[in-house]
Amino acid sequence: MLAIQLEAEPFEPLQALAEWHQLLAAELGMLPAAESHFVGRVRPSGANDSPLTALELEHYPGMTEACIASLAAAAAGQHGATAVLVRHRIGLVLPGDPIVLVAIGADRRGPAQRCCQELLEALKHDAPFWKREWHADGSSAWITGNTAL
Amino acid sequence: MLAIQLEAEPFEPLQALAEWHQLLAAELGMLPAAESHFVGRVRPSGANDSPLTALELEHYPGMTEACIASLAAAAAGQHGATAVLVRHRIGLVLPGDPIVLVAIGADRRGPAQRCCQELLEALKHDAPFWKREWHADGSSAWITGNTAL
Amino acid sequence: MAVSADPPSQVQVHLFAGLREAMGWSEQLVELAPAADATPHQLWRQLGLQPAHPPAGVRVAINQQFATWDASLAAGDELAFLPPISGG
Amino acid sequence: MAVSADPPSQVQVHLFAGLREAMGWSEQLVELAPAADATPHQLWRQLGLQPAHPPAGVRVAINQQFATWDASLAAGDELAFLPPISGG
Repeated sequence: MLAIQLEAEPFEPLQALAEWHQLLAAELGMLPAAESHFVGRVRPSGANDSPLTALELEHYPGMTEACIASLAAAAAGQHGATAVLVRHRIGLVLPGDPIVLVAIGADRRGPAQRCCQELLEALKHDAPFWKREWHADGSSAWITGNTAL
Repeated sequence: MLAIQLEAEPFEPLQALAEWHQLLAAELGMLPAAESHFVGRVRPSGANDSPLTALELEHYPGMTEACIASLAAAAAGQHGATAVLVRHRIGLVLPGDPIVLVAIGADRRGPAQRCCQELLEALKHDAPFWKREWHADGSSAWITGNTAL
Repeated sequence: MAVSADPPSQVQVHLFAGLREAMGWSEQLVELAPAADATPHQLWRQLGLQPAHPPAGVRVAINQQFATWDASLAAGDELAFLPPISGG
Repeated sequence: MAVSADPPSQVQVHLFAGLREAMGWSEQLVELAPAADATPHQLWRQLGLQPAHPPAGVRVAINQQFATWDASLAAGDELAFLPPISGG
């Protein structure tokens, strides 16, 4: 069961998880024995420690969604996970605001955790998103790599 | 920042996370850039695939709480995590009900995920909890090991 | 002539992020040179994208699927040049 | 005599889970044999806990801290025998 959504506006991860739980309970009759979640938020400062006013997330409409769906299906299949939730911001995201939520439901803790971790890395490296840091002086810079693990 | 609680009654993990977020926002001024959560729930069937009516969790009052606090502090220190939340059920827990919630806040995804994973394993192996499976015919059996990873 | 009635062999090209900004455009309909064996690499040069040799981190998508630099392009394809990805 | 006025050397012993049920008690005040070098191992035997040689998975806590089977017990200590743990 894959639930994937790009969010053009701020979203609340716990609210998203609550909706996902309702969906899971309706589809599976019961929540999975093991759930692993990850929430990523915008840091207050950028690549060179300068304060950020916002992070901008550009994507490739159509391809990004399809790519996330295929990465999610592959990760779920590989680890035997029952359910995958991905919510990912696009557009201007403020410091402290959530960028990404990944949640995995599985029957055991190992697969849930490994699937969550691997899908997050896959999203970072193989889903077409681009980040731009905006600074207080109006300048901006595209990020050409991921933050350190 | 450690927040640890044994729960004698059913608890809602998302509600617990929401309270933790309020605490974090008040103490740190901002939520951490990376958060990793794990939720474990009672499976509908037990060790030999027979349906469970409940799982009973016994603990060692005083030692269990102190032990969790020390495991949490050690894991946070080792991974440089900012915040740790542990909620763990005691008493009779029904199938589908949450047993354990672990949440870690950190500045990077790697430490958050590794800390969450390791603390969960530490709780399973080194915090004094004992599980007993109750069956429909009124019989019960103490579990003498952990479920497979 | 019959040949001139053929639909033109066009490819829709998309640029993103830093590449889009550096070049000053985000999409273009590009005519494939007749009888040329069009590839993303060849189109990168034809469009004068910079630097002349595509940097290692830049990837290519054809019809919204990752593809190789020497894949064959067909009329109607959607081609995208993707600067280094940083999601999540 | 002065010696008889000394407080008795007692240790509070706790059992849990399967061990508690097998033995039929959960806590006991145990008198340490005078001049004996009391250890958890020695108390396990003194209390007739079964099996006579403690199984590998059983752990020991003194004053709510994990301890070894040959640690020294002092008067007033709280000793617990912990069957195999299964938390989380």
